[in-house]
Amino acid sequence: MDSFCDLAALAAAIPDGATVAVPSAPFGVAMAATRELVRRPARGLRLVCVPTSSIQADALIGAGCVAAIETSAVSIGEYGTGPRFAAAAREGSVRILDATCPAIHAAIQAGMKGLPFIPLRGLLGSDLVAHRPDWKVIDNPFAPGDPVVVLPALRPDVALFHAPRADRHGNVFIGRSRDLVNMAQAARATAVTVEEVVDDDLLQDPERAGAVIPALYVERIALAPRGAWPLGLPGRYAPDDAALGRYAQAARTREGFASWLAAWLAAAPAAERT
Amino acid sequence: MDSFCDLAALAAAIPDGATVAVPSAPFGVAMAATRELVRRPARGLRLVCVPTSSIQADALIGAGCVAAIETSAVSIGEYGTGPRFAAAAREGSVRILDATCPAIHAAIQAGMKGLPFIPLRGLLGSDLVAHRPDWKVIDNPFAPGDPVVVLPALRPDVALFHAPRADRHGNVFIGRSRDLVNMAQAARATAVTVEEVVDDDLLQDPERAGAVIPALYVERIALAPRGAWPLGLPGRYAPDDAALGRYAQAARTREGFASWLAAWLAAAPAAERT
Amino acid sequence: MSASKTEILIGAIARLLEGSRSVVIGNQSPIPGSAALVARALAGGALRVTILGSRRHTDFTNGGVETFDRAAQGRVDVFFLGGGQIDGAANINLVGAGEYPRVDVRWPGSFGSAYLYFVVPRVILFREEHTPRVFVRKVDFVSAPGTSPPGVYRPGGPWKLLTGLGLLAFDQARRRFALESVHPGHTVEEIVANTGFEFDCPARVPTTPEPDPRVLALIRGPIRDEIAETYPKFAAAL
Amino acid sequence: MSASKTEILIGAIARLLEGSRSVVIGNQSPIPGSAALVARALAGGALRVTILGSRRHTDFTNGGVETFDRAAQGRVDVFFLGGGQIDGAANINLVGAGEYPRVDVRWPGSFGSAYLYFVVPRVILFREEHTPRVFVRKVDFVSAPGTSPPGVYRPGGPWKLLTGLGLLAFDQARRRFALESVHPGHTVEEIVANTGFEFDCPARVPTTPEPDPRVLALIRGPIRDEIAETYPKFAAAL
Repeated sequence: MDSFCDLAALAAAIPDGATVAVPSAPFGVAMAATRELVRRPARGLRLVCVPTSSIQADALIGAGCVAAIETSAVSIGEYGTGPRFAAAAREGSVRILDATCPAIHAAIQAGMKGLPFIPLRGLLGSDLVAHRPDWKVIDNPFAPGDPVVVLPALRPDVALFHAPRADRHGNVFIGRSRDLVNMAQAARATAVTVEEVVDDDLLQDPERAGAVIPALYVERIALAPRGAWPLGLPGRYAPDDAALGRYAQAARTREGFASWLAAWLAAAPAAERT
Repeated sequence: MDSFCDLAALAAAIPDGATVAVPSAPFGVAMAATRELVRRPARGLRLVCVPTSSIQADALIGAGCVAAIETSAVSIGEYGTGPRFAAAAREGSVRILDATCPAIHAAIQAGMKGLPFIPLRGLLGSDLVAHRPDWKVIDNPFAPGDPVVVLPALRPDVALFHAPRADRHGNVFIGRSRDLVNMAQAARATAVTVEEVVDDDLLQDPERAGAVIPALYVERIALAPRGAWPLGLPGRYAPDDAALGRYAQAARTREGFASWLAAWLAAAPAAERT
Repeated sequence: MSASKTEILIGAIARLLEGSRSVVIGNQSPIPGSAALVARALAGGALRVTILGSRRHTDFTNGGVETFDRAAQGRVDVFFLGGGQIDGAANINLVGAGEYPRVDVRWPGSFGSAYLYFVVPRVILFREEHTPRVFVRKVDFVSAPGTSPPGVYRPGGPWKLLTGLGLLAFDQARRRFALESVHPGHTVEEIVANTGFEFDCPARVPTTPEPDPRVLALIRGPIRDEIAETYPKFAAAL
Repeated sequence: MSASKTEILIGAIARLLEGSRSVVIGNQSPIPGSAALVARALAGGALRVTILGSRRHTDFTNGGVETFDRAAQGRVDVFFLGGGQIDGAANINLVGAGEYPRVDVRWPGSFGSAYLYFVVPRVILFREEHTPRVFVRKVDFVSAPGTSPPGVYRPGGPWKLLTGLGLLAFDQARRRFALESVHPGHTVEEIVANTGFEFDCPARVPTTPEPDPRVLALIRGPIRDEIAETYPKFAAAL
């Protein structure tokens, strides 16, 4: 299948300025592919974190790849706020669209379903709404006097994530990480890195087919063993807390981040380290 | 677990007058449980077919169990319109809320997500809208002059379906039949019949857990081998076309249906026939 | 051996599918299903064919709702719809004949028509029975309208109408069908006589071409075997 | 051995969870997580505990979105929220201190707070650090408001506020906290001095009870082992 390529080609298929949807830390973050975006370097990306991000968004911001970010949080787990994200907020160097998790999920699902917009409970009275001119408050058409926030549908240019495996037809197994299904359907194109490529057809196994994204949605696949490192992949490997801690410490300063970045770009692929 | 019971008890947990969501023919119809509803006999049910039904809705209508039905179709596959459904339409004896498949899916997903309503493209100019006072047309809040149909969320009292297996904790494996996940979450309670009950914990297998409805959503489970007969269960058994043909033929008349019904109620459970 | 009536229909649909990237075939649709498999073979696999009800040719993994979501995303180029009644403005009725709701004849229901007719760019109306009771002046119930007023979001709609007698094209702007070809053995007069609505008719109407030998060989060979998985009785009769 | 500070907090939360049917514990929440496991043990398993980040205690199978869908369905009774700032009207700020968007100190973000604070019936605010910089007169940014005007759909909201110094209850109608108990070793005066907003204070404020021996035995035995799966460092320090 011609969707298979190497990591550099996968990153090259994500153009500068693209709106890129990425998943939360526990659900399969394509860190190896992110390194190739930084290496290029990509510029002007508009990240949509579904619904939060960790070192991925923080490192992309630090490396100057990001023009705008829509997210419900950027947090390096127990090490707190992403340092480069925090710096960008203070400096006003990146446009930050603060959101709340279910709003990003709902907007992605609206994109997936071709809905023009989607209503969501809650939110009213939050300053998030005041700072999101793209969100509106309307009267519930079924109950006048009942205000409801409506969100425009999100259709990112690219969904980028890491998954346990693909088959040679380009079908991708995602396990419990169902948000990835929504992202792949909502996005106009999907780029996936995988731990392994298997020979059997994932759609033909009734036990597993329900947890597969069909090849139709997947434009690019690259092999990347341990491709979520230093984050984890459910059922495969845990996050590398020590490496995340070192990142959080280094990234507190611009210089510390630069050193970390140089070492990251110079390092051999994660697979060869393990 | 106390959610396990026999078929009669499972049917007894679906009260007269309840709004009951049932899946389409290919996705796991609880026919053995439906027979117990008829045997009781249940009265005044408000069926929500997600998004169509076959012999299940037709037999329930013929047996006088149904007060209202929301559906996109009632069809005995290649044998055409459900005969008792067609008769009820002619006689006006059951309230029919004609819908279209994606509208029922969207309304169920709105119920699942706690949305007060959900907008849907299409529909405008269809007589379906004219005959559904519960559907409204509003102006897209993001694009004045762009009319959009909005549907109220559906939260059925009960979701009733048949699945390949449950574990002893009450988790239910549903394979590719993801609509069942939406139904179980949208409904206030869920009653499931299964082909088998297994000892291992379905949530602990990362290969399969993504296709499992957690026990939280499942109030009742009854064992019913070949419980979808004469319909099929994906990956397990095909529909019994001959039996469906006999039904479609018999149900053309009230008398023919009565004979079919008597034989159905008298028959041994499907498992013993095979 | 010359082409059968069914083979002519399969060949005609396969030609319509040329150049499309993805087609979804609904339930109870052996002729469109066979045609899609032919078109895929001719395109060297470049046409993605999804046949509902087939295990081998279904790549849906997100439930029945995925059909509609996928269409809304613009990932389905072609879909087939039918109707108990179809009128000259391409309105289709899958609900019943007579006055709704207590219709004289009730059909199964609108299925996904009221949505897919709006969002799939090329909807092919396919109904073999070409009689005045099907092709009526005005449908008794509009399951899905053939056209929409300006301002209504509608990237899709009716494109062709294939029947047992001929092939017609729908002109959205003029809200009218035009006859494109008549199947072998039939005449324009027969079509006019069996159609309850007016349509445009060029001075000279070509005959629907028979499938060429390569297509016939496909239908009678690999496609018959492939479609048998979903439609065994149909395949046996091919 | 008497209870540690952490054990007193776990015991206090476990008491609050008595009678609830389901609680979801967010990320980075070892104390609420331990308390939920204690409460479940005391309830003979009748409390459903979901700990995000745990494999053993997570029954979510529909992605991260299921947390919010489940809460919207009324299937989550209790949730814990915190905040970089919390004010006397129970508004919480998880975004940053200073003028938004170019705040002086940026925190991770609002996560699900702007939704869960509305739909979960009993939200427990939990913040160990009890200082005037956390408990402010008015938050700099409202991630989620403590109360809503009449007419706003809001089945849920703030219920209790537990800190390292004491336990307060929130009165929705009066939009005000009231002190319920002071943890052993602390005083009402200390709480007043460290709180930037006014709150009600009864004439006599009880001391937060220490966990009884059975609860202490649970914490130091099976719960420590269970929570270690998700929070190994925390469990080792218990």
